[in-house]
Amino acid sequence: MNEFVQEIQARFEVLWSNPQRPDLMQIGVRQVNALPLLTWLKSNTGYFILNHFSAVDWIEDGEFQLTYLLTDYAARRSLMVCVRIDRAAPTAESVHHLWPEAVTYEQEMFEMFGISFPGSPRQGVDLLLEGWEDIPPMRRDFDTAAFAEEAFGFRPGRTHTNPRDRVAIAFGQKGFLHDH
Amino acid sequence: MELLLQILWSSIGVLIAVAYGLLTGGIVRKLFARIQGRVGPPVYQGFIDLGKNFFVRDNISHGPMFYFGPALRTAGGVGIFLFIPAIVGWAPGENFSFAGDLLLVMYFMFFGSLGMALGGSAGGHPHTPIGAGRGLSQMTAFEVPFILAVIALVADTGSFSVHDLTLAQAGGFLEWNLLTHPFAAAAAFIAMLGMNGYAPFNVVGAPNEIPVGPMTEYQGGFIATLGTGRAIFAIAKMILFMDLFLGGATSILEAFIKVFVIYMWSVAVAAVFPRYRVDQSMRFFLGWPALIGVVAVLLALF
Amino acid sequence: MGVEEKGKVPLLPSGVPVGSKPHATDSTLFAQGRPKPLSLDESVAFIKNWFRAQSLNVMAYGTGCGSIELGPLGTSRFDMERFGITGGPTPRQSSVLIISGYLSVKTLKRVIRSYEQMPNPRWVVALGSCTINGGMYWDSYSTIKILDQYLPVDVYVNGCMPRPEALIAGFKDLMDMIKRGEANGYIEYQNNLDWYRANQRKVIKDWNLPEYSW
Amino acid sequence: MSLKNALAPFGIWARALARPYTIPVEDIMRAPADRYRGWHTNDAEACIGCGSCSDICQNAAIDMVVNRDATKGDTGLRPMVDYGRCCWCALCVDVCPSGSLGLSSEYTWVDKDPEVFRYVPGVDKKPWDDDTKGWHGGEWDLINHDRVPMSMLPGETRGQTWAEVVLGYSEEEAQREAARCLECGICTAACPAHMHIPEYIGAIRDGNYEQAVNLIYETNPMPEMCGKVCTRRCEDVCAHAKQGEPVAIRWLKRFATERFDDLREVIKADVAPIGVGKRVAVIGGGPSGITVAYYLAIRGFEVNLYEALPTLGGATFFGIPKYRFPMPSLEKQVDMLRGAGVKLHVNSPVDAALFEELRSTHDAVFIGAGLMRGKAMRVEGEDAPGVVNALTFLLEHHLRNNTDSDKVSKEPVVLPGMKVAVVGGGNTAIDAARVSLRLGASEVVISYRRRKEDMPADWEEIEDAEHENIQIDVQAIPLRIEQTPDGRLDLIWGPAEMVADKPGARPKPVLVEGVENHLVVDRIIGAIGQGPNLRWLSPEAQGTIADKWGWIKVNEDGMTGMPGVFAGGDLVNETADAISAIADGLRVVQGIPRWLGLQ
Repeated sequence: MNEFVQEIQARFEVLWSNPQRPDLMQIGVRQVNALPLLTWLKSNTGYFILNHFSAVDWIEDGEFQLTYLLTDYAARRSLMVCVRIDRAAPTAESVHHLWPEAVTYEQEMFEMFGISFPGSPRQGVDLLLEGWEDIPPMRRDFDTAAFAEEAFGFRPGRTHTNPRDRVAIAFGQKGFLHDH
Repeated sequence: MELLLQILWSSIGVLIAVAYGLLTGGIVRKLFARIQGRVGPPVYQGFIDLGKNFFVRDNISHGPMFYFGPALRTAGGVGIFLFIPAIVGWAPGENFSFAGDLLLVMYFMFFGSLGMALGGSAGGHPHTPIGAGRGLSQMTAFEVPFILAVIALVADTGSFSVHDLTLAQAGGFLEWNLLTHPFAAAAAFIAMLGMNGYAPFNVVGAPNEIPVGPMTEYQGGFIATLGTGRAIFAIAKMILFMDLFLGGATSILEAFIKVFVIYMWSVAVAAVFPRYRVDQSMRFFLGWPALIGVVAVLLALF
Repeated sequence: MGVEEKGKVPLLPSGVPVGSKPHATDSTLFAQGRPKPLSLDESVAFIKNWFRAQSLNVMAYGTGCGSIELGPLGTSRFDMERFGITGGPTPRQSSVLIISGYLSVKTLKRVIRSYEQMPNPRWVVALGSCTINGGMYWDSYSTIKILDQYLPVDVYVNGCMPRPEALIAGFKDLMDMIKRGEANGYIEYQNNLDWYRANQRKVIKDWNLPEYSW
Repeated sequence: MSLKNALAPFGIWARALARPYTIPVEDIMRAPADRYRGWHTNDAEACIGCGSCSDICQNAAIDMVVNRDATKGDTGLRPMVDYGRCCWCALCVDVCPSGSLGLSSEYTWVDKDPEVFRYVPGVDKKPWDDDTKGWHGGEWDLINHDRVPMSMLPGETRGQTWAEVVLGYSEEEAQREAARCLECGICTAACPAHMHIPEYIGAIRDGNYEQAVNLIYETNPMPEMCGKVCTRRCEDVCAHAKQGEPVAIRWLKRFATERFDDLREVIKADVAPIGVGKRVAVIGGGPSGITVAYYLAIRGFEVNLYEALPTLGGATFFGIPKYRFPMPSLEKQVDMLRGAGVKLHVNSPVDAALFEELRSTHDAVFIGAGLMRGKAMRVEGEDAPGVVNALTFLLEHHLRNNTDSDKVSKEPVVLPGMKVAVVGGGNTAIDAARVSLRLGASEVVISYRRRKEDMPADWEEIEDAEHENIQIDVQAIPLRIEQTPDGRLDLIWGPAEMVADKPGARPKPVLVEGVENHLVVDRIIGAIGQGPNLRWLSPEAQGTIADKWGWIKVNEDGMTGMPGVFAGGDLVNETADAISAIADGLRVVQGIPRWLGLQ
């Protein structure tokens, strides 16, 4: 796999590469190089199957990572192309012209992460969340449990007592180093 | 007075036919279940289903045309029953058989399906035209061998009256058209498989692909009416076949037995064969069965 | 949260509140030493309910993982047809709607539409924990937690998922309730339609169902 | 299509006559597999309400609801399962430390009311409560029952050294042990001082040692002492103790405090200086006195502490051998007092006159004088030379070795090569025996009236003693002591048999008449208990604050019958351990400001 990364490096800038398994290589490229690289992979190499296409929310870095999983079935090897995009204005180039099946992935990512792919045919059409009004739910700053409680509510009538609190109250646990 | 009496007898006949149809349907469900290794519903389940459908509170209508489906279907069944002799030579069972009744009955057979297509389409459900289209296509196909068989019989006997056709077989079972006109019988009995709508020709109401085809929008009382119609339609068809090929019946018991046996032919096939697509079934009916029908006609003519 | 209490007590067509048993289980009847004969209305209702209970058509709509437990019911081993239970191919011809587990908001929309297309009397059987209080999906953003806020549930079958045997027990209970005239969720739904509608509209943001779809 | 192919399918009609596969209606509720996971069962008596089930539940299906009064070892809570959430994964069963929770094999529950699918297993009676099938755990557990072993000096070498026997946890070991904690807090009920145990263990687990010692100091000014020699009732009730080894709470506390050489920089007190201008005298520098002095001093009180011995620590100084609690550890805690501004008066025994003076010059006086009188064995010949009391022996030994005090005898009580017998079964007896061994005794025998399992000493102490080749004679009742002609002592004892006179009570040793055994030794050390000694007070004062045996009675604030005089420690409570004394001190720390009207 390393030779293949060298081959890519000769044409495009590879930021980092990380062999995950003997048959799975992960590389990172700049966003400007992503579409040319994918086009080149699709047309000139065996990696012309788009197996999976998804996003990761790196909220700490302020970035989304788009991961294209391409597979060379003849060689039984896969290549993961990772592209970091800005989280504040997440826009990436659509690859639906290369792989028609990418449309569903792009539609889903728009809905779940808010990443837009200008030109993608079903962009903005609801796939799973009809009439969603909150921030996209797969973003990590979306609090699922709080949303569920607020939007749907739970069946009332449940009470929970923390065992520690109960013991502390029953036996009068105090602290003497601080005034409470 | 005699007419009024005949109407009374025939009405009772219709009721008996409905009941017998429902019972036969229950037996068939039981048999299918047993073949599948199940216990199956009780044989009277058909009556319960009918009652339950009558006791559904809401009946949603889609305009006047919507009523035509169940009405025509039932009318078709009742019509067939009324215009052929159920029991030959016994006045209460003779019904209203007349000289050209075979033609009328053939028309009534189309009647029900046509009504379903019209009424069901009024419901506006997209599955309805699909189902209706399939039903009518298949029907045109199986009508070919059936009509050829009927033509053969008519050509041989020289009468369009079912009553006459039945009487012509009166001399014991060796005189039955089943044996004397084997090609016509074969064509007709194969056509019957399509007529009854059991497998392998049940794609019309295919519940898995297109929920119940033409009947998608029908519910409650409509379904109950349809069920009544289907019950009498099935029995009436069997009576027609009995009259045409098995020499009719001279007593109620004989009629019951013969109808049941003829019905079982369709069930026997249905229980063991998978389903044809509608194009396959059309190709099937227009193939060997039609050819057998042609042979039957040729044999009758020459 | 914030769902207001149901307003009025739903009534049966005869004016009897839902939940009160219309026939001879009332203790006052036995105080006279022998059961009171049923009135004509009650007799008719009893006959109707008996027919309804003995012939249930289950709507073929698997909403969640629990529909995998519905399959075995039709097989030789469990054979639900012997109880008069068959599949209902279309909502128009179905009388029982099974909510088989979690229900996403998107599915809820379709379920409401299907439920309202079913002719009365119609019944809802809820399978699994998810329908009671969210179950495994209690913190999911896309599934409802309390089914009876959106649809009137007649019978809950608990489990995750309930086995087919439990489902049969649920059907038996439903049939008994129908025969006793207690399975009146559909009447409750009609009488409290505004309440149900408000709850449904609260979670279905792009409400585009017809206001009257039966 | 051949004719055979067309006709062969009809053979299936033979099935119409065969028996159906369908389960008959009456058998439809089949028994499931033996380990099918159905509704919960719980042995409500064995359950301790620790809430582990509630914590692990991924669906938030389990609530802990109040079911009974909280006791030591039971929070009084019981799990309530919401079957609107449960998915029968049985994590709750696999994690249950008491092993009380289980899943029955019942699986059918149908109801029209959604509110009923919620109950407290074992409390709300259900038909499946006694179902032995289902999943009841036991084949594997998600909790780790084994504590991280503590490294120690090997038994055969430590008899020759005064070095600390227990070596302490490494950081990795401590975090691993701390991670075992279930954080249920049951231990805090059993701890007399109700320390913040789960909190500081959590801080240790997270590597936040500074926070850990601060949490410890909330209720304990002598944590290093407690970390080494506490009687640790917390560990007896630890949820882990039900089926495995309790969390090593004591060793973890020791680990946290040993991380810091000087705690004065680390402990951050934040209390209102309510006591500025008020003076408090503390008599006795033991655990209770140190507690009162420290916590009042950080509240701005002017505290004068009077200690008769040359160094503070009380019983923890003279009673506990230094191989268990070394002097530097004690010094560290005393430094904290100095840092808090306590005025220490060592070598200052209080007599009746000074007591009266303290009462008049201070706003409050605290007596934490401890039990300074060893009980007599009450056997004939007890006053023979060579028979000593353990308390005297240990005090003399510690003063000689750890201070420059001149109140010591010319030579040690136990000399190298002597054979020593210790009478008694408590921690003091073990201490006396092990100290004797380290002083060079050739042979040490502990003689105890009851069985080994009845010994009040810690089982760890007993084991350690045995590892050091100390012989333990059990069921031996001393009859008399005689002097042999060659100047040695003959301890004559009779064997005892254990008689259970009433059910539930521990059996009593009853002497087997007619048998006399001889144990010829050089020294006999009696260690059968301690008693109060208030003779330094005036008789009137004694009569006011104490009963006729010298035990002091106090109210809920820790105040004695004499206004302004508070008391605590071993004089007040009968448990006679350091942590109880600290708890007494804490009571007085609240009681004095309340009595002075400072709150």
